[in-house]
Amino acid sequence: MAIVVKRPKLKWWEQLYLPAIFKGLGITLRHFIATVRGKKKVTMQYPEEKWNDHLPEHYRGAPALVTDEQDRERCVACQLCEFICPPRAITIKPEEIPNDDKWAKVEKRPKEFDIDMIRCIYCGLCEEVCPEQAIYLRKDYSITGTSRAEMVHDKKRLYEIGGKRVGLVNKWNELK
Amino acid sequence: MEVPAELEKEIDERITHYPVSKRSAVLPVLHALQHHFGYISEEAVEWAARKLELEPIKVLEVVTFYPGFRQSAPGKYHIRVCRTLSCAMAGSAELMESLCKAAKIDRSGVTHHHPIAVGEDGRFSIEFAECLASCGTGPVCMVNDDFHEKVEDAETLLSKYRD
Amino acid sequence: MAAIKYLAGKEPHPNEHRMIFRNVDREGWDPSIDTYLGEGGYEQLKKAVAMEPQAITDEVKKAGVRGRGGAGFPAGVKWGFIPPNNTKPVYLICNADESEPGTFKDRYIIHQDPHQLIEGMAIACFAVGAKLAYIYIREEFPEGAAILEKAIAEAHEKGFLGKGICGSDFDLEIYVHRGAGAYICGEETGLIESLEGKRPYPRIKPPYFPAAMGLYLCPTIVNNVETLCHVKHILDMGGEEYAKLGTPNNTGTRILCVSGDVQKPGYFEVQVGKVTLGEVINDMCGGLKPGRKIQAVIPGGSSAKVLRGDETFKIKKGGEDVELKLEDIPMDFDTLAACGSMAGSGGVIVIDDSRSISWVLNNINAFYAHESCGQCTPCREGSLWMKKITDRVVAGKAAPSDIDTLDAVARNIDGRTICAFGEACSWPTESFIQKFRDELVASTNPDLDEAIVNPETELAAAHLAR
Amino acid sequence: MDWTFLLISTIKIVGLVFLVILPMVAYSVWAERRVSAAIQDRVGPNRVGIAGLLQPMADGLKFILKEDFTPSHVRKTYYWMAPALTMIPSLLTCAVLPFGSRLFGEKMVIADLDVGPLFVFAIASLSVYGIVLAGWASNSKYPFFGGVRSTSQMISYEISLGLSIVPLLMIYGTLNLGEIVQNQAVNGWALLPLWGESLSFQGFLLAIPIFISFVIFMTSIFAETNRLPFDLPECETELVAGYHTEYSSMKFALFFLGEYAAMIIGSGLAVTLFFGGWSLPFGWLAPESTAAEVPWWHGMIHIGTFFAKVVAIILFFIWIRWSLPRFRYDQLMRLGWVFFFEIAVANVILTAIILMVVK
Amino acid sequence: MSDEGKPAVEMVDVQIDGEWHQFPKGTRMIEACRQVGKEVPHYCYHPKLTSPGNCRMCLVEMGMPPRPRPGEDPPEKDENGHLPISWIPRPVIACANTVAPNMGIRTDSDLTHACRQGVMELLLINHPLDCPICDQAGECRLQEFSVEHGNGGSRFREQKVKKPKNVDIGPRIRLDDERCIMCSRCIRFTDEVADDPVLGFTDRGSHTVLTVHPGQQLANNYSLNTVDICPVGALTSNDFRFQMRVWFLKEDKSICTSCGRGCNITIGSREDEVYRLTPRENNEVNSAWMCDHGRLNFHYLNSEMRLTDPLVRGAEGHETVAWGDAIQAAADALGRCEANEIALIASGRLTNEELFMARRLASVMKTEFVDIVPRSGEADDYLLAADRNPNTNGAKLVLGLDEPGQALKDIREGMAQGRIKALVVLQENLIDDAGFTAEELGKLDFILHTYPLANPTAETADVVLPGAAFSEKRGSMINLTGRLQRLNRATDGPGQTREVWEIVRDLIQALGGGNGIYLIEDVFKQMAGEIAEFEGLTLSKIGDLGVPLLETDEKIPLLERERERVAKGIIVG
Repeated sequence: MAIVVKRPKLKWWEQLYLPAIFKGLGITLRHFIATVRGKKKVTMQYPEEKWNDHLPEHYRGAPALVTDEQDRERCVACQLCEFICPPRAITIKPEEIPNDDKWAKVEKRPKEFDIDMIRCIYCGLCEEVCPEQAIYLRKDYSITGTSRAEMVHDKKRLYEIGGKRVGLVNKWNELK
Repeated sequence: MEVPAELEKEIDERITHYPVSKRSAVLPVLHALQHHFGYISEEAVEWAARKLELEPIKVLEVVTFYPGFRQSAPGKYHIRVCRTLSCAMAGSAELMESLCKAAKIDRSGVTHHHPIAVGEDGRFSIEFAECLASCGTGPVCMVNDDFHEKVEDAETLLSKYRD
Repeated sequence: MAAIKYLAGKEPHPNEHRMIFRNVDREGWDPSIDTYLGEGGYEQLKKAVAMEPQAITDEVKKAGVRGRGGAGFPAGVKWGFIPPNNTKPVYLICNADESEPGTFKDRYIIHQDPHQLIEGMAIACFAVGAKLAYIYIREEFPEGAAILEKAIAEAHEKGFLGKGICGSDFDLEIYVHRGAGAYICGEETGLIESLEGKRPYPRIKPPYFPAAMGLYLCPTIVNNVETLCHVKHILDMGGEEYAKLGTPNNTGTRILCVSGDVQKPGYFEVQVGKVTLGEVINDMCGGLKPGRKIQAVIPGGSSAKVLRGDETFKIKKGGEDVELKLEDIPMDFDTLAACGSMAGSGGVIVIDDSRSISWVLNNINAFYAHESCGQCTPCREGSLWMKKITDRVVAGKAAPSDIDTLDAVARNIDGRTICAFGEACSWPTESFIQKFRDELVASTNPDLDEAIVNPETELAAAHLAR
Repeated sequence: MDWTFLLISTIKIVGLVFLVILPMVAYSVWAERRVSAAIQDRVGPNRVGIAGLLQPMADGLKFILKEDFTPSHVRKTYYWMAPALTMIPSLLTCAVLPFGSRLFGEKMVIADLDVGPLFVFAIASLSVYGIVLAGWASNSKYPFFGGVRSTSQMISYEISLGLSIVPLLMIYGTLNLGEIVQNQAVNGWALLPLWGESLSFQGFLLAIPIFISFVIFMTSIFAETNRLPFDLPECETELVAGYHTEYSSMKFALFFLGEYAAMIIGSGLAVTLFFGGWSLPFGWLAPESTAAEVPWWHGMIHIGTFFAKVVAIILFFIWIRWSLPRFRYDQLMRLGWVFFFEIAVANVILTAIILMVVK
Repeated sequence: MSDEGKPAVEMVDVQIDGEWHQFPKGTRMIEACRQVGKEVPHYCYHPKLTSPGNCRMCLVEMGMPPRPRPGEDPPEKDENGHLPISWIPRPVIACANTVAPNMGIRTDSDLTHACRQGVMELLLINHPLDCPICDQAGECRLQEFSVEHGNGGSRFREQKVKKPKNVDIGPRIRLDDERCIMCSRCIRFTDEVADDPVLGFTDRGSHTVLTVHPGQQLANNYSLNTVDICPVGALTSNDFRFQMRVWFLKEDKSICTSCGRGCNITIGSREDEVYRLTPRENNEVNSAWMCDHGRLNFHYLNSEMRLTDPLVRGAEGHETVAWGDAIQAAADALGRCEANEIALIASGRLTNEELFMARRLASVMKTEFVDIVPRSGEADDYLLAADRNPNTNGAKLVLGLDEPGQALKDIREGMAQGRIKALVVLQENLIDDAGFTAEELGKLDFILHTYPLANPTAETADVVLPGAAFSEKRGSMINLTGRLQRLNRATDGPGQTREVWEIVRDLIQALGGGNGIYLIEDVFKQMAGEIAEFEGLTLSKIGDLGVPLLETDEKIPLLERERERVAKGIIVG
């Protein structure tokens, strides 16, 4: 819905904009002086200083797959993250868990799970949409590589980054 | 599974009660088979299906629906204890307990799919049944086809079947 | 009629009016045809085959006898539903699948007076034009089935069944069909499906009204054992005379089966509406156990809505407002309906104040969860859900909010199922909650309201811990 | 042939352009980045050399080493020509700027023309060709827009720019920038009339039109050099990078240099016209006339003074850039044509009146 | 369907959500509501099957005109001639009840919504809610109606009923009983349509379980239809299982080309890969079903054996060349042949348009040797036809063949005698499908072969061109009943694959000059000009369901039986 914003009626001196300009210049000057005098310091000297210890709880770094505490894949290849991913960075190829597998009960798992980190925009929608809590944005933020192929994280790499995530997963419940 | 000629004759006679549709004879045929074999085995289902010219699944559908049909062998004497309200008020749970104790039957493995508990010696088996329609004389139970009202003492009851 | 002697200790109560049960517990009586013939048996059949079938139906209509199976639908009207231009064969089925908890009258008729039933059936068959009739008897009556088969054979022998009955051109075969322990077979379309050899899934109505599309999609009349027995007596007395028994619109006699917490449970044949609930309990059954009070009464089989012992009922009777106490309720169809319950199948279950209401409700719910056929969604899922909730109530693991859930589930079933089983299983819950909410809530734990009690989570956690 | 003149001129050109202006360009980029960072509470380039002082070298190296890429769809000749056409006029204009009084008897100006300001405007406006050409030759839409915008912007502000300094010329009565500076050195700066002849009623009165001139002049210089808030030819949010969208490596660097050079020259002109050029305030160390001898250390001080003032103005440029938002295009045109043009004309008349009436 | 010639059907007035409409007597309430745009949610109801009314999802509020008591005045009609409606307090199912005069239906009342919400809650309590795993997710009615009618939360605190999962009930089908909502659609399908009653319910109540009889399998040729009609994920196709989520699939309407029936299908594809074929309802062709044979006959589309580039035989075997060069090579070789030295073997798998271009080519090449390869198999009594070519009728009509396969003998004879020196084979593998031998073909001077896959015939060919398969082309075909139906392109062929009409057009162009054909529409236009049967038609006029074109006496057994059931009122149809 469109909202009509009423423009304020300006006084004649305001219409010259000069007071506003000087005010603005004053603000920037104050910041300049403060910074030059070393009063403010926000920037971190990156490779020497790192944020790692200061990363906020819900920092959105590289998305990765997690296993539960028994090293079982949480992901069931539902492909919802693939669907929701705005830059289409995720590609999943599902497969059936063979009947003789220890975890055959769940029936489905990802055969291939690729996240193209060149495409990834770290939006976190995959984490939000995941019904099995299998994909999380970890705190890794310096994802580098020397080729495009290297920047595509495959399932193995994703589990390496992801590690474990403890918590009950109902789908493994044998009684269910 | 061998169906004796006599039994088959009886079954054939039963089937004639349903001149319109042979399929109607499913219950009588199954009753006859259960009466003879003690329970309805998979072969019995198939035999009945062949007899009535039905798909076996149609017979299985019926067998599994009715609690009156058993798919596993019961004891020589199968006891059914009524557990519905009037009998329960008259003490059918206690009766079941004492019967189990007297007949040495362990009911701990009973589930919805396996309601029947068979005693170690195979002489007695027991299950809870829904209303046996003698609510005024509870607790009641049936041993095979015999009906017993106001059952007070489990041992007295069982003694009749101990030979 | 000469005075009938009954077995010692089984004499009828003076308030009784024995008609159907005339020969039950009678001294020197056995179920053989000779005994029966000795008391004027099959006379009415002989009379009937000489009449116009329509005339018999009219008599039954005049008598106003209402179905004794539970719904209380006038039997004559039911017979009249057979399409007038019908060309298909007509079937009659005697519903002897007496499975309503609290009801046990059929057992005595079948065991002790089978020929009364057979005669009634034969008359009814003649009236509706059926040449084939089945007695659908429940599996739990093996002895009854044998007695009936024997009786049928005897009647055959004497020419009361088979070809050209009593010299007329009326042919009739009656067969006994044993069920296999399913309550749902008491529902007429479920019974028909069962008789057709299928799973007894009740049919949808419309289009499968039995009187038009019943057994093998032919017109079929399904009547209760007791109802069919009445036919004989109606013919004997004449419809108008019969209608004088009982109260208007609630004619005849009916058999009340009383069980539960009374001194002398049993069966009593009384004129409909002539006896009050109080008389039945206190008088005929010898009252409650010492020191007990009536907590609740289920007046018409377990599916009838429960009545609270200390309840009063405001109903309209003959255009006047009357207030009735529980003990003052006459045992007829209309008054019980007005009191929010039903006469049902006549099974009166008395519950005294020593009983836990949640336990009673759980027992009933367990019955219905076990007996639900599983065809249609509300009853299939709801009946078991209700049972599981009451399981927890009994175990003290329920929260007060679970009582509301229970009520909501019952209301989700009520009126939304294919057959009347939906009401049968939801009414007890609804009425118990309506009338005994405080008692039910008392056995819950308010602390559990906030906690999500999900056994799956618990079980899963336990599984993981392994 | 006067070989001495040639030699001295060459030394002056090389010295000024290659040893002063170009490094200044490079360091104004560095200053831009550092100052903007400071204003925005950041650090800015601080890695290359102490305090990032070698950053311009690194940038330059990068520009030189990058692949000199020419897109296939451009008009090649003009595409190649455009950066040079932007760069050259900017550097040419510094020929008439007096960047000092005298050093070893030599006037510290490359070409002591008597039409200094006219020369500056004439040459400076040529740089628009570079931009227009770049926009057109790139053969793609954003550069094209940038080019077109640049043209109209130049034309609009050239007029007010020219008119804005007319009052000064009227007051000083000369078009020789050296003399204008000499005048200011002795008689008070245009914007600081606190000594010499300007300490008169007329002098104070004239400060009014001069201040108006200064505002118009500075604003127009912003517009002419495509600096924010008038950087519409290359405004990133609308046109990606405007006329130099398709440029990379050294060709891009030439645009960059040209732009900053233009800014430095503009600052130099502003200093010369309004802040007394190389002179110190209150007539300190001021020579008596343009012809007077100046000791060599006076000359050095004057050169230093000039560049100090230029640096101050450049900092002001930068300060403005990181304080004000960009104008909308119609606002820009309105400001140029409806306000500055009229005000500048009125200012000329006002000056004339003051000069005539208050004697 | 046209109702002409049938006796006028009695129409009844029905009020649906406050508005009066007219429907033919006997219309089911659910269908009446659907016709006026009031979709009534349902699970068990399927127009092609009987209605057991067991899901209770389609409960609506119904009303009839009040029945006056004896002595009471009959109710008065309003100005539009409608009686007032007295609403029945008990909801009724809309699927099995038919409309009656002056009936009222409320699909949007509080009671209706309460019923739907209640049924949804009850259906979900024992449902495993494993949508992330379940293949049905995305086209699951339970999901859809849960969003529309569910209450968003669960009050269920008990343990769910445990049932068998991942049950192998047939070679192509997997069953998950926990997901089953007992709608019995599959049972009814196998009983009523497929005549293979192997499915059934065992146990009862909440524990009811869908199963096949031990030792039996759901293996008939129509078994996968049960997967289509299963409203939830209880039955899933082994073939499609876990291959792709349905929401990624692009759906294109087309027809099945595995036999002459021409069943209408929907092709589900993603990124040029076909994942499944599903039947599309057409009551003149395939009702709502298709056979497993046709349904699964698409995997070759994604095969590694696909030809991707034009190949010309060079010194060291086949070499990849550009399209223009391949066409030119073929044109050069064919141009050297005299009249009747070339034989053209087209295919019954070609569209009419492609056949038409083949006909053009034959006349440009001046050859009388034109035929297709007949292909037959065993017909079943349902949909699968004996003629396994999808467009035999088209070939007969367009190429003017009387008896397909007749000329093949002449061609072989001509080849043996050396009269025929060159062969143009369009989309047929002669060695495997027509009994030609490699030696026979090797004797020829030149063979031009188009085919989607590498095959033995291609080994012998001089120019091998990748021709598009059925999902990769547009065009029309005529099925056995003479119905003209349309194929639509769902995927792009791999590599440089082209449609055969394009290839032939280029070839004709290289042989004899321009022909003014740029689009498939142009081909159809010219065909409509030359062949009388197509007159007045265009590709778009064919529509999604096709148009009857030829008179044949072919009957479709499954449809015949279905019409019988419709006439009896057993099913809606």
